[in-house]
Amino acid sequence: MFYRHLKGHIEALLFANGNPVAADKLAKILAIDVENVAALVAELKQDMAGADRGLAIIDVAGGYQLCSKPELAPVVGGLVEVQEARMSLAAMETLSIVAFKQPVTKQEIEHIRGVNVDGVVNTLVERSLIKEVGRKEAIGRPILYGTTDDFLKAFGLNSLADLPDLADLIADDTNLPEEQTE
Amino acid sequence: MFYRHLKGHIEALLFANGNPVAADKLAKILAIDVENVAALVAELKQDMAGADRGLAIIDVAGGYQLCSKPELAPVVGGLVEVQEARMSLAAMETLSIVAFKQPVTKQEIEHIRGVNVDGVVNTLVERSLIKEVGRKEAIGRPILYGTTDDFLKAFGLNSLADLPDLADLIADDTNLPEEQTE
Amino acid sequence: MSTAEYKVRLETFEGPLALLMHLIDKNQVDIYDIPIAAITEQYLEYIRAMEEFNIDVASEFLVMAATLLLIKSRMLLPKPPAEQLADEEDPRQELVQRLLEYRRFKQMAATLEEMLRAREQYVARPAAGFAAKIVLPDGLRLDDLIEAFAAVWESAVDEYALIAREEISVQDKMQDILLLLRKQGGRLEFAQTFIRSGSRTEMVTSFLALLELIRLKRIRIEQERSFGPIYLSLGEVVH
Repeated sequence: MFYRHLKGHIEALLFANGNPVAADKLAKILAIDVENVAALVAELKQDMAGADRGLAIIDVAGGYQLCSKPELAPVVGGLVEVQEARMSLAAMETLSIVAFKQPVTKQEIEHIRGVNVDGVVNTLVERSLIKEVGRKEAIGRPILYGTTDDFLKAFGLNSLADLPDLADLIADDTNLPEEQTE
Repeated sequence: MFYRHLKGHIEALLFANGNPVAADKLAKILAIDVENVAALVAELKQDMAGADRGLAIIDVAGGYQLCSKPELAPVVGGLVEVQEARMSLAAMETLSIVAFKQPVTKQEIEHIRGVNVDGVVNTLVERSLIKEVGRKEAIGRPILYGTTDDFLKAFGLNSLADLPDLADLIADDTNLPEEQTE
Repeated sequence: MSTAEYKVRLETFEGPLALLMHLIDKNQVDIYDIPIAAITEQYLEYIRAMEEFNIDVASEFLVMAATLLLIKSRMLLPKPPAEQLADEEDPRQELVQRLLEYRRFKQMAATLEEMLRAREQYVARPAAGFAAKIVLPDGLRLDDLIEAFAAVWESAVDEYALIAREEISVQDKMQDILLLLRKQGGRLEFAQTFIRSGSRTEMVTSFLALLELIRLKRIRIEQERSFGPIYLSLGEVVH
């Protein structure tokens, strides 16, 4: 291939640009025909097919983009700094209130917990354990919170139906002393 | 090479991250030893040496970074704004003093440069090329400055040990007067 | 030298050391053997020129001028021959050290500049900026959730009572006790007044209310024997 070194040029160009580069733009920069660009890209793709390569070129809207190989997504995901969230007692309590009393407003949670829950609620939303599910028809139309799919996953539940019945729980509570005496 | 496919993983990781990736981070993600990472990177560098490749790996700040080849800078420059963060001579001189004399106070820099360096030092701090590294045990406990990881990255250094040797220059200078009088 | 020439140079020198280095280079003199008289003279000429052009002469330039003059005067002092042999310091030594260090860092700056240029040839991608991902702790158990709820629910009942308690004033408690006494036919065992007392706060309030009622002679306290039950009765009834 007489344009051999231009493969390197294309690789460098796609790399440095990040976004897709139009084929005719590549042709112009390299002062070659668009057909040659296509041929060179085809060769590059082939070169990248081996397991010892981690990149791939994808065709995007009349241009090309350099990407990491899709099958390496899990590896690339390793770059994400993983921080294990500690579930504080406050978070756990608030989450339990949302779980068992949903849909529920901040004010209602605050009434039960007796403290301001702005911070905790935001944290739970950020961790996508709870989310806004609507507005309460009340003064100020406060946000109603409910649990998310991530919440179900985190607790190994299939659906909210797997949560024990709140009524039972409270009933249990009140029955507890009697059960203990038996 | 039994880790052959991991070369592709490293390429993908360096590509995806953009910034340099620390060797031990790569090792951790790939669940291999740091020595193996170094060996794989060395192989990758060799693979990239050919004219049909446009990328290169450089050692920066204790890690590796994927870049376009320096000889392709003119080609790449046809596409992207090659970052030209021009630094003033004053900034460069001040930076070199901090680099070689760190930890160093503003007063010490001023003594060497013979001018006030407040503005320049602030600029360098803003660009995160230098940072406060402590306080000098002296009157007024003046701030001590040192270089940052961004300094290493900006100058393509793996560590401060890669700086040209100032000791040679100093030795030359101090020996000179004696040599001349003899 | 023409004044125009000065102007060009005056704008060039960042500080006194830069100016001195320029003079040394221009005169092609040995930095280790600076002809201090000549250099000082030229240095002062620049300062004068600066003033002529109404350029603010930075204090650093003036400090250096003073230093040069001091060195010059010390150089002129006759030295006793005996001391000349001893390792007496050359008055120029400190200045020479400063100039050498200054020159060294000038060179170093040039080297760094080259390194930066070389580095800029390598074009990197913008940092992807993978945000830190917060993962949930492993082993979240449903039991934990239920426990948390049970705990918060129990304490919530307390919480509710606490709020109510805080609203109970001594005045209210006094009314309560009187009402209770009337309902009970004007006589009540002391302990019964604390029937609703779930907390220390309420007990204290009740006690204060009792003391107040006694002080106002609305109720009386009776105890038949030591350690026997204490009875409260409506003051007016007993009266």
